[in-house]
Amino acid sequence: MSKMNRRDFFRVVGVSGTAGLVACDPKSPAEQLYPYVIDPEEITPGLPTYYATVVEGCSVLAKVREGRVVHIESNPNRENAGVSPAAQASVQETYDPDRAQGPQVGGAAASWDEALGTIAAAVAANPAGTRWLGRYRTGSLQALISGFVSGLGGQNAHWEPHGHSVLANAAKIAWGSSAPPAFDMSGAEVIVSFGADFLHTWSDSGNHCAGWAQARSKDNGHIAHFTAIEPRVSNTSAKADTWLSTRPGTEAGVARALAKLVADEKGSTGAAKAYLAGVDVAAAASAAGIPEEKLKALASAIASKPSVVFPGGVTTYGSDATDLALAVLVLNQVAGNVGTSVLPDGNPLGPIHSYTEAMDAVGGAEVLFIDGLDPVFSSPSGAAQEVIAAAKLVVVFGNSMPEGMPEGTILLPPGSELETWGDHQLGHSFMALQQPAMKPLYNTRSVGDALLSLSKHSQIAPLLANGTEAVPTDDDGGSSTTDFAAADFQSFIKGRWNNMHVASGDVAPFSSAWVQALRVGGINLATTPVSAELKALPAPGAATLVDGTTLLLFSHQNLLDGRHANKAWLQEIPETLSGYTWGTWAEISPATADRLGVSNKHTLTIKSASGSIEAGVSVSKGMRDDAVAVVVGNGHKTGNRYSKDYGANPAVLVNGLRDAKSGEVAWLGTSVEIAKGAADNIMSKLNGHTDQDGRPLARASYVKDVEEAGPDAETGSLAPGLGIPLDPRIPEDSYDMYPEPEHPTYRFGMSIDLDSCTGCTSCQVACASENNIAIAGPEQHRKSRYMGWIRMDAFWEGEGDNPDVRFLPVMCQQCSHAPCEGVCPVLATYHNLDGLNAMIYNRCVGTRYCANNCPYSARRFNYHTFRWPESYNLMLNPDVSTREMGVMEKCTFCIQRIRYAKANHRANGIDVVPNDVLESLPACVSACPTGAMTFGNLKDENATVSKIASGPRAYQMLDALNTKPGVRYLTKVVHTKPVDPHHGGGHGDDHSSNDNH
Amino acid sequence: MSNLTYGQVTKDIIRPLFKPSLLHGLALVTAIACLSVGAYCWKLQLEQGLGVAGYEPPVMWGVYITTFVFWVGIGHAGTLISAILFLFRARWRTGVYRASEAMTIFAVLTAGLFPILHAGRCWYAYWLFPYPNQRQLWPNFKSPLVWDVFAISTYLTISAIFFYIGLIPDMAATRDKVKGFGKRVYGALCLGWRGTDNQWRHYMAAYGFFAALCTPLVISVHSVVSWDFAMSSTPGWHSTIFPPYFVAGAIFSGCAMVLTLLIPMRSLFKWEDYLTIWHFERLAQLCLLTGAILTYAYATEYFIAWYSDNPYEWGTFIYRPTGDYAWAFWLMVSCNCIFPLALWFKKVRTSLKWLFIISLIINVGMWFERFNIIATSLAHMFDPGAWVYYLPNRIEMGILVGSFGWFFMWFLLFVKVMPSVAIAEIKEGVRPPLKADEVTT
Amino acid sequence: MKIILILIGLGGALLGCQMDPEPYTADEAFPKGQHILFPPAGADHVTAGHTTLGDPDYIEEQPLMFNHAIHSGAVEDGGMGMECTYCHSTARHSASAGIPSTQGCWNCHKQINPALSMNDDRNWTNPETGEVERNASGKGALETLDEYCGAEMGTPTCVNEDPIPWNRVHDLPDFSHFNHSMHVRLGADGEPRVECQECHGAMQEKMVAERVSSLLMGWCLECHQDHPSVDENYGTQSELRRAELKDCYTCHK
Amino acid sequence: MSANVKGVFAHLDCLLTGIDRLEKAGFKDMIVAAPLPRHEIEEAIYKGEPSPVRWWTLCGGILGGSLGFILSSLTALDWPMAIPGGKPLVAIPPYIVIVFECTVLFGGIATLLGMLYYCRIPTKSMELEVCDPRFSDDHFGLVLKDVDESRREEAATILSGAGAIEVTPQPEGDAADEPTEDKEVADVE
Repeated sequence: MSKMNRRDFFRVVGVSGTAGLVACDPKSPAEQLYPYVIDPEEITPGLPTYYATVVEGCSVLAKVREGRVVHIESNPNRENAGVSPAAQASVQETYDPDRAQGPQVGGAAASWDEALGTIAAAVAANPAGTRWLGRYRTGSLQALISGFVSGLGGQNAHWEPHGHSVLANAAKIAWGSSAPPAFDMSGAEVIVSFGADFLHTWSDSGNHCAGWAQARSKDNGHIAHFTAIEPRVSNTSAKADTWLSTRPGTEAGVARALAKLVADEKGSTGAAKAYLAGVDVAAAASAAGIPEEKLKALASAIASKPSVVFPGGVTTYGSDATDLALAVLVLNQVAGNVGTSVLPDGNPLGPIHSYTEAMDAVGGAEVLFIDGLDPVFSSPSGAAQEVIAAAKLVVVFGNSMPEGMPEGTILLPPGSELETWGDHQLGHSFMALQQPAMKPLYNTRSVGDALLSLSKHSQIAPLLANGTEAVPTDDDGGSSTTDFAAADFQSFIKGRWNNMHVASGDVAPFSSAWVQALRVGGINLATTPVSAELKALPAPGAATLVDGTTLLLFSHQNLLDGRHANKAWLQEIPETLSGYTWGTWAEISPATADRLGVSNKHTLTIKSASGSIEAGVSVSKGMRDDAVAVVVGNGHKTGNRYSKDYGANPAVLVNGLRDAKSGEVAWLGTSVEIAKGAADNIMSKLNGHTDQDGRPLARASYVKDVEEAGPDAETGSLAPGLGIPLDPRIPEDSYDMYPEPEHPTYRFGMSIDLDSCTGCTSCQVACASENNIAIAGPEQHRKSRYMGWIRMDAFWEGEGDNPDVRFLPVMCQQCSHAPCEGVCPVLATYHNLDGLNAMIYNRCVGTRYCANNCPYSARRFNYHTFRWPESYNLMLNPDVSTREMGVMEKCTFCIQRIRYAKANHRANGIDVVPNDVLESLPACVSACPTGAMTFGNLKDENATVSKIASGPRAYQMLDALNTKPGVRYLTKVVHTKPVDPHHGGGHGDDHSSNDNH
Repeated sequence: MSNLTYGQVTKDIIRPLFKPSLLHGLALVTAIACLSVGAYCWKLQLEQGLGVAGYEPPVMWGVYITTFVFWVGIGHAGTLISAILFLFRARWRTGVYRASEAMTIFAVLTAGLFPILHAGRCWYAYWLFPYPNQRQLWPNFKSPLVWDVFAISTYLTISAIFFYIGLIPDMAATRDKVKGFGKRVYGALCLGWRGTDNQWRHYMAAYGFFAALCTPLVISVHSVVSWDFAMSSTPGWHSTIFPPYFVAGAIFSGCAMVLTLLIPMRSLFKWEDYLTIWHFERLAQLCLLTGAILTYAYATEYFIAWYSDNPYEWGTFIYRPTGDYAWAFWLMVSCNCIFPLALWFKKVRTSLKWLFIISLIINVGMWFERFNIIATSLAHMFDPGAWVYYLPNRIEMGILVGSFGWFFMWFLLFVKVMPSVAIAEIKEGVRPPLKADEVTT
Repeated sequence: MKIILILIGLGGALLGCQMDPEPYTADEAFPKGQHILFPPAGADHVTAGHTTLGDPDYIEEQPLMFNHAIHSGAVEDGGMGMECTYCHSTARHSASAGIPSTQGCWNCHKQINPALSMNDDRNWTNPETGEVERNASGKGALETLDEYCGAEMGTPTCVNEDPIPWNRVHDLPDFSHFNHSMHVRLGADGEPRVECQECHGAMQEKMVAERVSSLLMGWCLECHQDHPSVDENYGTQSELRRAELKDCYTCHK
Repeated sequence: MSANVKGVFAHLDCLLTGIDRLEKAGFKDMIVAAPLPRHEIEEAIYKGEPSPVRWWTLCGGILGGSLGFILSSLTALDWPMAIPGGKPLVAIPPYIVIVFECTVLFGGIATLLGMLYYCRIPTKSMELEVCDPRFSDDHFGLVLKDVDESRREEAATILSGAGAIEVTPQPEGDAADEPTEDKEVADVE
């Protein structure tokens, strides 16, 4: 007993039910303290340091504690703040426990010299046989790759499975511009999309989100109307005010018809006129199954208002993908959007090739370099296999081996973006600089460094023409150079930036510009607009329509085309619409479900000419009866412990169909047979019931009321649901048995705008990263044990062509009269002076009464002691304790950040933290790409949050319970008059054409 | 009973003690086997966390709390019969009250395990008791769970004392009947009771006061337990009808359990003279009454839910009979409201076979009542985005079985070592020996 | 007959033990801590918050016999009167006080009578015993330093890569948060609000670090309830400040 | 020199007669042992004067109740910033439960102590002179304590006269067996 630890002793007597009185106090081996040998001057133990960099095409700040990146913050120097889930999960790319820790030759570990030697020998044998199959690259790396491959006389191809090759091709045909146009919807009043998932997975979604928030904000004087024309309601079209469900494959026709109608109203000339001549609107409408008058109404709206039309995406790109993109460009042209909301631009982005082009290019390779792609996984029925097998030597730049690589493949791990140098062109006008935020964990080299050292190899160096660019002597020693003699990729980049600097005619010394770029994360590029004259357009090809069930594919909200499947967070966070995690599911319409006799508990067998898969069922109101939609992203056969063997890969279903004009894979146009699967669905929906049964949780306001509302309007659908609805006959003070607790300094609160919330899950990932939230895994999810502190509800309020899906992020509402507090027997949770609903983990006994009593079901319980595998534990936030089994946990409004801010300001003699600091303090708020969330001190009426929270759209969830929550929601704005705004709304009189303006 | 004499009574009641019987032995062994199953499940749960049980958030309470309430309910009949009926001078109580009190003690003992079983970190369960500590932390006396701790521990203490002083004279009688070591043991246990006039006088006074103290306690304990639910905001729980509704239910299930225990005991120990049909019929009538109250309470709940026009409340009450848990709901209704109606017939009331069957049915029904209240409300709370369908898994079921093993183990041991019918009180019911009688005859 | 019964009982018990638990994934992807009911002494189990709490005058054998008295002791007592924050330099502006790097020691010690070679006479001799204070491996303080530094006398920078593995004496549980800067930053009177010695004891009179306070929650609370510096620095606000200081969130994370 | 006189009765009415006659004859300090509580006996001896145990119960209850309230309020005030669910520090309604439970608990325990105290149990050595297995079974015992030499004969005679089936010490010669005047005895009904 005397050797027994006091806690254990108490635990034992605790179990036996009698409080112990003895406390014996053993010595157990103490922790060790390891100081630095030589302390780095920029690191202060206990304080974070931030580095501006770019990860996953998102300009961010990397938060570093004691030399470890622990969190990805939004970059305040960019106007569109916010971080994509993928960018935040790059931390997990860095600490991936299974990533390659050094070069591998044929699966066996090797040194860089050996690996590069082998490659050099093979390349030298036949330089012209060098082929490069890589993902889309921009900036210095792109220059280096092309320099290297062309220098050897080889060929390089860049393919993105769900990329923008089709649009790029269309832009070239239409305008001869070298890059696809950018879309800016901030000024638009009418937004139309032909299947582009532009808020989530399509192109520059970060900017689109910001634009969406603007287009939907009343400050713009109007609230844009969004029409989605596609066969399936995607995460983006879930925000649509009108969903015109098209027969799969007929979208191009509809686009042309719309263009025709608009042209008829506004008139058209030249190529457009020629292109639209002989478009039969009625035929197109009937083929698509859309009432013609709806098209007409939409067309007149487009013609009469500033608008933007998005082309298609994976879901709608069939054998006539380019025709759809072309038609959309023409539509934008005739609507007069080109130059205002659709911006063709001259800044050369990196090259992008279609699948066919890429395969042709790399055919007959001697040495095939594969960069950042998983070609066999992503190509239809793994067709890329043959091309790769043909190569004599395959070299892969990747942190783990892709699928279906031949024997003897060489793996060169580039490490993560947080460890390496690089630069990326974001959109048209920003060149982001990627700087290492931490020392590489393993023996890895970035693609650039690897290429440079390869080019310096004795057998390669002679083959390469040197000095592709002349380098001006810059003022920091002229160390930088862009030719292959560059010491490393960093100086290579520096050289190019030096050139850009000189080219830009900036007189400031380059060093200061460089430092500035490092601080803010990059530089803005001068944009050179190109002429938006339509060239003569080819006649549209025929669409491939499918009788029976059409297969629709869509990229996973977070895993995209599958490249992020190895990041546990992105697998763990429920996909917003389906609520599924860790697997592949197929969406079918309720009617189809009834026909097949399946529900979400079952699986579906999907069979095509080329293969068959099993996927869990997700019954969705946003599906057509003649189609089944399968999510792409899972079903990896290789990869790490989080990506391997989850779900199925639907690419095996897609046959050889290609887009006639671009040669891109026609993801649409496969005919499949579906049947009830043998197994049960092992995934369980983590967003519960998708109909709020008329409960006023996610509320809506009618657009007219919002637009006409004064500051304190309470008309129509605008009901400030703040506090319990008062009854004039009852004295106001008699609603509460007890007075509201007083908050001397702060009453922290948050506002969440349900209209601009796109359900992108950024907040959830940020929360997981900041608060050390356990990765429970599929086993636990099967019992609905999702540990995330923010639950994203998705309620389908609408019917038919008005989906009206309401995304409702629910976290702890920090009530002033919190039901959870009173029932805790040990005061582990209580109301503190700052209005926070405090939760003290290590006081918790685990009676779970608080969770039962929380009307918002916002509390999470640790059913096990969840831990992190080795090297994942490095990403834990040292300011937040990890929870053990039997402890309740919940959102704390990031108390550690609040505490840190308070301490900092007190140290400088400021007793109350100013609003601008508080505004985006919590992780979720600072990560939100649409700025839907605001944080602050509700006691201060000048705080932004107070202003918003008292606005006409503000309401408290379940206000009738009088829990006095600190979180205020802003109603979603709907273009269909809600029947009873105070009870859900959105139902009722079906969408009529005059709602379009 | 008039044909009985004092001596006969003592002999009959002490007879079964220490006589090993096959049936009893088998029962005991089975009980211990069940207990070991539960113990093993609990070990797993302690090691790996509550996750081994089938909880599906937000269903944070499941089988454990269900069973806790079930056993607390069982624990009610005993004290009701021994205390309240004592005050009402209901004579039929004397035969049955000792056994039902024993049942109470062991039921509460079992119930007491479950809050510990159910706590996420039961090794800190002692934090719920107020004791001075260096952290300067105390329990939150505003929490119904702390009320529970006080109510249950008080109830256990008081009814244990009540039970014990009831036993004193009988243990004295046993002392004077047995030989050797047993004599010493019972001598110690009965605290040297002699049954002198002075002792009887204070004894009877104290006994009366205990009955008076226990009466409100019985009512309060299950009211407090019901407040665990009624005090929360959860739809389906947040209702003022809960205390009377729970108390009625408790007595209902308690009486059923008394029947379940006494009917076999009667035949096993040949106590036809002491546990007569007349006793059982009274118990059956009590079941009938409380069952009717319970049915009424169910109906009232629905009326209030409908009348309140509260979408969440009504949503839950619609969900119970129609949703995922319809099977549990209808099982509950048929077991608690329909089958017990058979007790209206004297034939059934006076047939031990039927009484036994119905008592079992009621026990099942009452367990499902609690399950129904807990699971359905939590699985169907305010926010549809968090709705789930929870079903208990093997670990929880194993522990449920274990709890029955635990209860029956104690009870079976008790009936073998203690007089399970109150000797002294039975004698009170017997015509005392009178010279006068003999003279006249 | 009894034996049969016992056998049945054992059978039942075994039957019970055959029940396998719900799937308990101890897998590599989603590891979970197992809770050891009766842990062997010093075993790391899931509730290991901390174990040496509640033990004042807790002392650890240190790898290097660093002498606090010499460095920070008063000059008249033969010390050098150095500020604590000279070496624990981040205490003023960070949560952690910081342990000086090997280089930090070396910056001074490379210059201390370089004439002497690396042997005992550079080590501090305890005047009372007349003995050189030695660590477990019988090395004197500076000998050990030289070892960990690995540099020649007079050379500016350390070359040895491994740090000095100090044993932690003041260690709070992982669920609590202590911010040095909030405590030692200067108050209205220009003095630190809380002197280092109030918690760490008269370290300037000690050889190796020794714990003089229990570091238990109750001990923290004593000051948070009635430490004079609160009144001194917050005046009218002091009541509010005290309340804030008693908020669990002040220390618990 | 004095000693006890003990009578064993098989019949309740005889016992009552015995008590009656002895009292008439001015004997004090008698102990009656019975296997069950009979009101007749208590009446005969104590003339319906109530037991003092009730005072213990009362005091215990009051003590417990006040302790309950003091405990719950003081502990709440001890940490004034923890406000669960917006309730004030000392909220009366919730504390009523605690007060009630403590009242019952302490009341009960006090009653137990009171009873043990007055019954002089637990004990090993109490009134061994009434120690007789029959008294817990089906006989009644009546013991006169410390009757002095002179009157012992008389007591014994009264006892056997009242119908004791066994008297120690035996009276010389058998006393005329007068019929017992029939005491009214409450029957079971």
